[in-house]
Amino acid sequence: MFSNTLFMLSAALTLGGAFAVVYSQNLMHACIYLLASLFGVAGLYACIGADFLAATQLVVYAGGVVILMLFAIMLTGGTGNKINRYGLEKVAAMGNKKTYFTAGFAAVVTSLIILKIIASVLRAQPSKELAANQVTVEKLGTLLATDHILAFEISSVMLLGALVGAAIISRPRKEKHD
Amino acid sequence: MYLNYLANIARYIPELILVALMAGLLILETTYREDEKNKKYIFIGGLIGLVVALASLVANFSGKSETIFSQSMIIDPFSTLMKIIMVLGTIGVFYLSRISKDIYESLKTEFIVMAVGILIGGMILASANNMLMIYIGVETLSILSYVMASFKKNDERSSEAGLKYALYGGLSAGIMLFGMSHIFGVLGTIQFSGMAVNLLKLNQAQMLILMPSFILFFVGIGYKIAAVPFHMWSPDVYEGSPTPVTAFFAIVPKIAGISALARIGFIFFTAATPMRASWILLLMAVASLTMTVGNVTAIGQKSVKRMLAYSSISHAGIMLCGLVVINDIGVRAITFYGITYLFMTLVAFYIVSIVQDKYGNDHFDRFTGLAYRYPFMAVVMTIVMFSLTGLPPLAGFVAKFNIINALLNSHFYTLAIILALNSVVSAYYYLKIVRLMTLKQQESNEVIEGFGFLNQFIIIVMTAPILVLGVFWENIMMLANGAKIFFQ
Amino acid sequence: MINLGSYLIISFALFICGILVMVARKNIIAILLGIELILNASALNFVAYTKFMNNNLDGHIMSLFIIVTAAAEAAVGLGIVIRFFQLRESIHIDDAATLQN
Amino acid sequence: MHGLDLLSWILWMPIIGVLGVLFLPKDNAKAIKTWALVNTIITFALTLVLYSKFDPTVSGMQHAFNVRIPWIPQFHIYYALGVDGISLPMILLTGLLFMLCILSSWTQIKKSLKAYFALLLLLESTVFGVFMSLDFFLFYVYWEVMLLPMFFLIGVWGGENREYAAVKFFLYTFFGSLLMLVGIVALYFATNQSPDSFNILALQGGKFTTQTLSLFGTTVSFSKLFFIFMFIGFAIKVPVFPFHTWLPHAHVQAPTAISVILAGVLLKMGTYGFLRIAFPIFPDSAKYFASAIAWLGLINVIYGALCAMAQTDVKKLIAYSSVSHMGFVMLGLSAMTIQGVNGAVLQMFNHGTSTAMMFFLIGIIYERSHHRWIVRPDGSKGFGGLYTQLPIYSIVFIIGMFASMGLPGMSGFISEALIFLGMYEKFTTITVLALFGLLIGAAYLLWMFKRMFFGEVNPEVKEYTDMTKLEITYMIPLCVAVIVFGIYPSPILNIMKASVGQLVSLLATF
Amino acid sequence: MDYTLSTVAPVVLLPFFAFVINAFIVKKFTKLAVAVSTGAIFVSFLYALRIFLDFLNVYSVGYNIHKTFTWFDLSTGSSIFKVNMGIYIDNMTSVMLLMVTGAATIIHIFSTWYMHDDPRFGRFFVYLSLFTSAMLGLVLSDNLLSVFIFWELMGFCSYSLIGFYYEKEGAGNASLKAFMTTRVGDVFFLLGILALWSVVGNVSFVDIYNAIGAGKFNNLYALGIPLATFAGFSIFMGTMGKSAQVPLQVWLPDAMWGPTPCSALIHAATMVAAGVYLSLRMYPLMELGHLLPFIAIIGAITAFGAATIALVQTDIKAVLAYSTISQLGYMVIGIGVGSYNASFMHLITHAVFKACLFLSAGSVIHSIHCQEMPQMGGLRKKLPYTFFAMLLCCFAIAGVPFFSGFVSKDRILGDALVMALAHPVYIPVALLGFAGAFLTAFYMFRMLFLTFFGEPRDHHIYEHAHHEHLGWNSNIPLLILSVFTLGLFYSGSFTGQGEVNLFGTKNEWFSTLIHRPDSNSLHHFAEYKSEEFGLVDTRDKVELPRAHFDESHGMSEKEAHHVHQIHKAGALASIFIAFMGIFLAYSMYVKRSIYPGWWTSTFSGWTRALKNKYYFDDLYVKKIIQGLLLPFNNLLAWFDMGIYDKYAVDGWEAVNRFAFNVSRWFDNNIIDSGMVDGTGASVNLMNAILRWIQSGKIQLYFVVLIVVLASYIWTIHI
Repeated sequence: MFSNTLFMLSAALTLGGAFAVVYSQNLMHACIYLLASLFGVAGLYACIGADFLAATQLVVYAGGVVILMLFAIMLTGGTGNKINRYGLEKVAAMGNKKTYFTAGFAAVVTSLIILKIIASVLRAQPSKELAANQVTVEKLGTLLATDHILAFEISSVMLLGALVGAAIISRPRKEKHD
Repeated sequence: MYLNYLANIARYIPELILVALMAGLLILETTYREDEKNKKYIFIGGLIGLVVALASLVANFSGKSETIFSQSMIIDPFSTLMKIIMVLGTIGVFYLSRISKDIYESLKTEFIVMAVGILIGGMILASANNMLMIYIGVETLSILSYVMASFKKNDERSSEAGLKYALYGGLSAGIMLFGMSHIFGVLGTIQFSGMAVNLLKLNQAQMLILMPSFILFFVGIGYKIAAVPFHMWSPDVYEGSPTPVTAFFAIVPKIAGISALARIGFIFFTAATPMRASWILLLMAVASLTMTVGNVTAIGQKSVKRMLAYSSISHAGIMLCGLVVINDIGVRAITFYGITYLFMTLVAFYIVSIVQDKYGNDHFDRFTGLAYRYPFMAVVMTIVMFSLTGLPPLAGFVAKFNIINALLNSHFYTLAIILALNSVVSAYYYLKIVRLMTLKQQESNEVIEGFGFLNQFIIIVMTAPILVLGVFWENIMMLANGAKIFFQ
Repeated sequence: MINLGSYLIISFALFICGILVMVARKNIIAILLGIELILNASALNFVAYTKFMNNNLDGHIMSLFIIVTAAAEAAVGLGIVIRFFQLRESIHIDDAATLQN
Repeated sequence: MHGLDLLSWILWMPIIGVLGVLFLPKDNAKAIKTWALVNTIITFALTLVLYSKFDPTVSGMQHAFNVRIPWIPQFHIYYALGVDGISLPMILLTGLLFMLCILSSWTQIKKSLKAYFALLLLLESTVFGVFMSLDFFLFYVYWEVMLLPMFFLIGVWGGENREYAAVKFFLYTFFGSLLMLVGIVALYFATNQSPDSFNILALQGGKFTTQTLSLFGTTVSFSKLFFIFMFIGFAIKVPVFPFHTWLPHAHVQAPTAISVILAGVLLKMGTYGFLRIAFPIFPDSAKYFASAIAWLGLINVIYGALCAMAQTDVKKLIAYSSVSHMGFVMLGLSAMTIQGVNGAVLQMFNHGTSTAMMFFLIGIIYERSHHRWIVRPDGSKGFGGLYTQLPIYSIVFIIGMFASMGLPGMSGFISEALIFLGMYEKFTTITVLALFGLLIGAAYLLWMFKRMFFGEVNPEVKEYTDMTKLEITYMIPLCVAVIVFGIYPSPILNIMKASVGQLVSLLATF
Repeated sequence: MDYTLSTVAPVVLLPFFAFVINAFIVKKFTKLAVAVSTGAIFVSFLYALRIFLDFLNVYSVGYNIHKTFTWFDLSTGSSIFKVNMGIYIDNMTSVMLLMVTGAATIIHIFSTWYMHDDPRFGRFFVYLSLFTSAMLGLVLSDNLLSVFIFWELMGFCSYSLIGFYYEKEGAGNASLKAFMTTRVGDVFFLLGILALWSVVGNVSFVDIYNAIGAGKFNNLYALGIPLATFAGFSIFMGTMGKSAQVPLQVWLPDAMWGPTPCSALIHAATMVAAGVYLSLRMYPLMELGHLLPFIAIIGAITAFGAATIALVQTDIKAVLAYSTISQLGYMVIGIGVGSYNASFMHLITHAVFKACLFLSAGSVIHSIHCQEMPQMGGLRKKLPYTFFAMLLCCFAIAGVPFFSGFVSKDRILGDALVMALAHPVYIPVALLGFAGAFLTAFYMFRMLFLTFFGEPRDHHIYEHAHHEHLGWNSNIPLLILSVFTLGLFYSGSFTGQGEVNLFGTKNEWFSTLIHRPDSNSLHHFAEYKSEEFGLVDTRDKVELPRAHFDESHGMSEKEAHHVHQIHKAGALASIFIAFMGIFLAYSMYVKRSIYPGWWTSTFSGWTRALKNKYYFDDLYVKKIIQGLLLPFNNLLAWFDMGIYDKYAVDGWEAVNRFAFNVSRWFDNNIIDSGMVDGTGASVNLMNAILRWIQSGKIQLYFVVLIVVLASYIWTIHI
């Protein structure tokens, strides 16, 4: 019952957040809605026994990504002028009817793809007993340190690179032409 | 008992060297003052590291094929050879970045670090044996590439390139993951070996899920090798990025993507399942589109770099032709193609970069009359262009010949003809450069500083394989022949 | 209620929302939000399949790495956006269209 | 004999020349020229040695000269050279014309001499390669490599519109040869990659008559499909209508020596390809398409002649006349009788000499006039009264012109007569129509001659000097050739007849 | 006499060697070159004379020499193909040889005088030698292929000699016209050779006769036409070209641009006659192909038409040129009516008197440097020898009894009359023949009177004319030739009717020896043997039956009588006609009792047509060549480069560019404007352009990616 309730709540949060991200006209709000949606996903994880993942989701997204985005939004929207020196609006409008129409088209096409897959999946779904949820932390830990140790290592390379790269790119210092 | 996941770690030395190199270079860089010029030890260190990695790869080549890290990776001659190509390409780009003015002096060290990072990603991709490794490899390649693309920090175009790359890459990665997730759902594992086994047990309905999922999966790699229609980012990015970066993008990610795709094809589609036919159909469509669109669009370009970007798209298409035939001949052909492609691309980009540094842009007109100022360079560029066209006795021809060979061996006549016709189209724009260099009279007698003795020498040395491989390709062919794909 | 179908549909919805955001938005940061949605859709799939299909924890590992890379990608992507903003003083996607044929 | 054999000597001698030219100092024009000349003379002498050692009674390849050294054993690719009665005339022609071309370039080329002579010698080697190769792969390599020097020779040293012409030449040929490449590789697999897969001789004899393949879902005869591929590849070189339009451009823009080579030797590579490759390997399809080839040949003859008549640029006129004359070769080939095929091979040789003469002569006058208008675009005469002003030139021109026209007693006649004799019974209608090609052929040449040579001397023409000693020197061998082989063709016919006979009897069995 | 390489070959080879030697020495040693040429042809004449005498001595119908050698051999294995060349000498050949070498010798000698002041004196002889050797080669040929070869060589020489004065534009035009017009015939001739070769396997005369005799041509067709007709017609087209028969006659008048001696040799005596010679040789084929009526009609039209044109010509050489065409027409009539030996005889007689006429005209021209008859007159006193020679020739051509022209032409007309009475189709032939004979007499004497009689019309010219002195190379040749205009040399009698024998000439030797190889007599060719050419004569020297004159020509007595009667009537008619013509000319131009201007003004339309040569030149040059061929060529060339090359060939590049542009346009307009902007219907143009410039490219890429992906997934099924 609890899990059902959690699922319902999480699903609602996820979908609601996602839809809000789509239609919100304020970037800051959209970002917050995204956070909500991600929280919902974390709840969905929790419902099916992915406890560690749920936690990571909360930590990484809430603590990391969304905050980063908020920073970025603030960095880019900051100064009073709405118009830059090229006469362009600095912070773009979120979209208009036309773009939504195009997006809708794209979404319809995408759903054609995905529905095809999902329909087949559901048709071919084997009915089998679901195992009880277990604590996954230890297993995941073991897997990460054994079978997937390489991925673990390489992701560190990737993160290092991303770190350095992000630093290089966004360092506000103007480079001299040389 | 848990330690068997570390068994055979000795085969993993090249990548380890590179990881260590990356970290080491980062540390080394911190020892420099921020405004210090000519941080040559980083360059030298990077070079030494790459050469050592190359040496260990070569040592690896003849070893037996095996999986390491609980089947996460396969070390087989094919992947090793592809890695060798990537490392060679990186070495080449290192020197190019050193002499290029397109990268800020202060960022040259970072370039080297990033390049090593991307190289690691590419090497992972080349020998990935599960979906996770594929994903990590692609992401490592991509994320660091985004950085690299926007390396020219004061140039709007460069950052626009990075932006486009990042956005497009994000979507592609998402689509790929979505596909992967369904593949995982159906096959129940992310290990290729297990997947290949499970694949044969599937019923019709499950197959029905799998094929679209594979196509979605294909997007992720297809975008890395800039296969049409997932190529649209690439001309923009190639044009906007600094030239050494473009050269790097034209080599490492493409080779890595091709090798991953070759492995996927081998592992999943060797067996005569219904999926094999649709996979081949997919690849055929993509390959012919890639060749054609790449060539046709290249004709209209004004910027040589952008032209080379499109041309590299079409070459990716030709390599894809080698993947259509899922057999050893095809693999051999693309391996050989990779080797020649490496040298041709490097030389072309070296010359374009040097010319561009002189004039600030790389329009075709900048090459006018080059033959009268720098005959050697013009000859070299001509050789490269003709080799890219596929004219004997240059390596490009032998490479193309092998691809056609592979195609016809499996009776893909249509694709072979499309390839042949595309070569003609490509001849047109390759000839354009040759024409400008040799047939037009020179406009000026300006000295291009980049064509110093050392640079000319290095360029000529890099051209030598194009000539040699065109005539004495027996040994390299044997090498490529030995580079078989291994899977368990 | 907690079954594969509902999870797949949720992930499907997330994916579609991601696409909608990516195509409809004119703000570059908003587009990055779309990417997060799409990645989450995939991650959710992995977890769901682990639970309902095969109980293979590799799916969780995949999800984990998706979260990690999403973070890295967001970091780099935002860095580029900020750099772009510094140069161009705009985060309108239409301003990032100077590179074309 | 260990080391290099005679054929390899001939093949590689120009390459030695290339290296020599590259090492000679750039400023020493005379040394470069002399070296190139000496080199080509040696090469020509070697071809004469080959001729003297040739055994005309052997119908196939001359075993005494065969070379077969593994090149890429993995693919069964060999460095295989050989010579038979069909290739020997072409080899002789090549050796001769290149020697004369060096002489003709002596004063005419002033820009980048070093590169010019290096490329010319490289071209010579590749042409030899095409005529000698017995390995399909090697053949293809030479066939394509030939494009490189040609591209530059036209493109750098050509006329005002040279780039367009060079690119066009390149792309046209490249298109055809890629189709050929597909054919070559297909043959490789059709023979199951046996050790003889690239062996031109082993592929011959109609081994692919029954094989089929599916293309776009329909079943196609292997032999027919790849015959068409090869046909297009070679036809572009010939050039057969409708693949001919590169030729006027290339000829008009190319410098004299290159026009000579182009018309004299390179066009023959196409028909040589038919004789050596397309016909013997796919004899059944060759038979099947014989009448189509004949019709194309007829179109070539008539169309080329009619187009030639309309030209006001004399070089273009001769270029179109080449189209017309090569049409006769195609007609002879399509006949597939000993008269016809012998006539075709002889015509290849004779056209090589006569058209070379014409191009040399045009080059000579161009050096003086710097234009080639018969009638200028404004309607005035470009020349006029050359006969009065340049008597020696005119006489040589008459010889060349009538040889080209096929006047009896000149070389062109015998070959054309043989071609007609060979094809009359098979294609009566085509023969009747093709005969009018002779008529038009005479018309455009004589009309051109009349407009250029007769009448009062143009004021401009008054300043022209007659042929120099050098020019006379390199015209003499050709004059002798067109007359001697017109009266006594046996030296050429004897060496080719056995090989041609073999080919014809092969074709006759299908 | 032994026929070996050393006794026959010099006939051809001497002039040829003279040509070769002269070609190299002519520039430095002009005099020597002239001497070499003339000497060579003279020696050649002696050889020919020897051959002729041998034949006359043997005096047998069946006597022939046929020697062959292999020119080249393409046989390999089972397939045999060989081209043989050789000589074939029979009575006809020997006569021809004598005529050609004789005429050539005389003309060479004359030329040494006539061309002496020409700057290209030596070169003229070079061409002349080449021409002579070609003509002799043609005569000696044993097969059609070598006939063709020499035929074309003569064409070349003719071309060169017509264009001898190459400074003149007209000479260039004329030579081009001459070569091209004859080339039309030549092409057909070659076609005929091909057709015959396909049946016979080679084209030697003897084998062709044998094949005809053996009926090999039965039931063979080429392009739906009986093969014999096809081949015969083709070969006759060759004759029409070379012998200037309608409608290919246009070149011969223009050929007068050449020096007069060359007109005498080439365009009167030998080359143009070679056409007739060819048709005579191929007579059995013509007969088999049922071509004789056609040939006769062509000949008649030519004979009459050319004669009418000659009426209005004022140029002395033009009159002679048209008279040549007309006379050639008579020879062709002769072939057409089966008058084989008369036709051949006319060939010979015509050669002699026409050569003489041309040389006389040359003498006149050389003397007064003018060719226009209206400016002459009264030259009789200044040029007595020339006048004498020309008078004899005019008698001959007009058909005055006792002269050679009468003998030969009369027989042709007689045979035409015979045929006309038998087959109505020949009636116009006979009528036109007689009418032509009348005109011939008229215009020849018109020419003679205008030139030599009356008062000098242009005194300036007259004053400057040189007085003629007897010279070995100026007028002796004319006189020699004029002697041979007497009929007795040919018929063995004065009248040509075989009644009087003189000087030991064989009774009617011409008619006895020259026999029509008609279908009845073909069988004996099967016995003809050919030998290998060599230095020794390996021939089986059989005693041949000596021929005897058969007055009935193999016909029954009744038939012969009938024919004889008709011949007699014809002869009387033609004598009458000839004198009528001469009388008319006399009264018009000497007595001036009839005013020629009346005729021209009364028949002004006709006169205009005649002056314009029946508009043939206009038709060919203006209508066909300039009106049809050249525009068509230009169109074709324009199509080739302007359309085909530009669009179809270079078009692929355009297609590529187009594809490139379409894809770009598609990106920019359809997807962007169309789908993004197009939804807002009220977007104004300015806005559209702005948006077009600032298009959200990357999102466009997304859409494309998704759409393509979907299409892949929905099309690629498993």
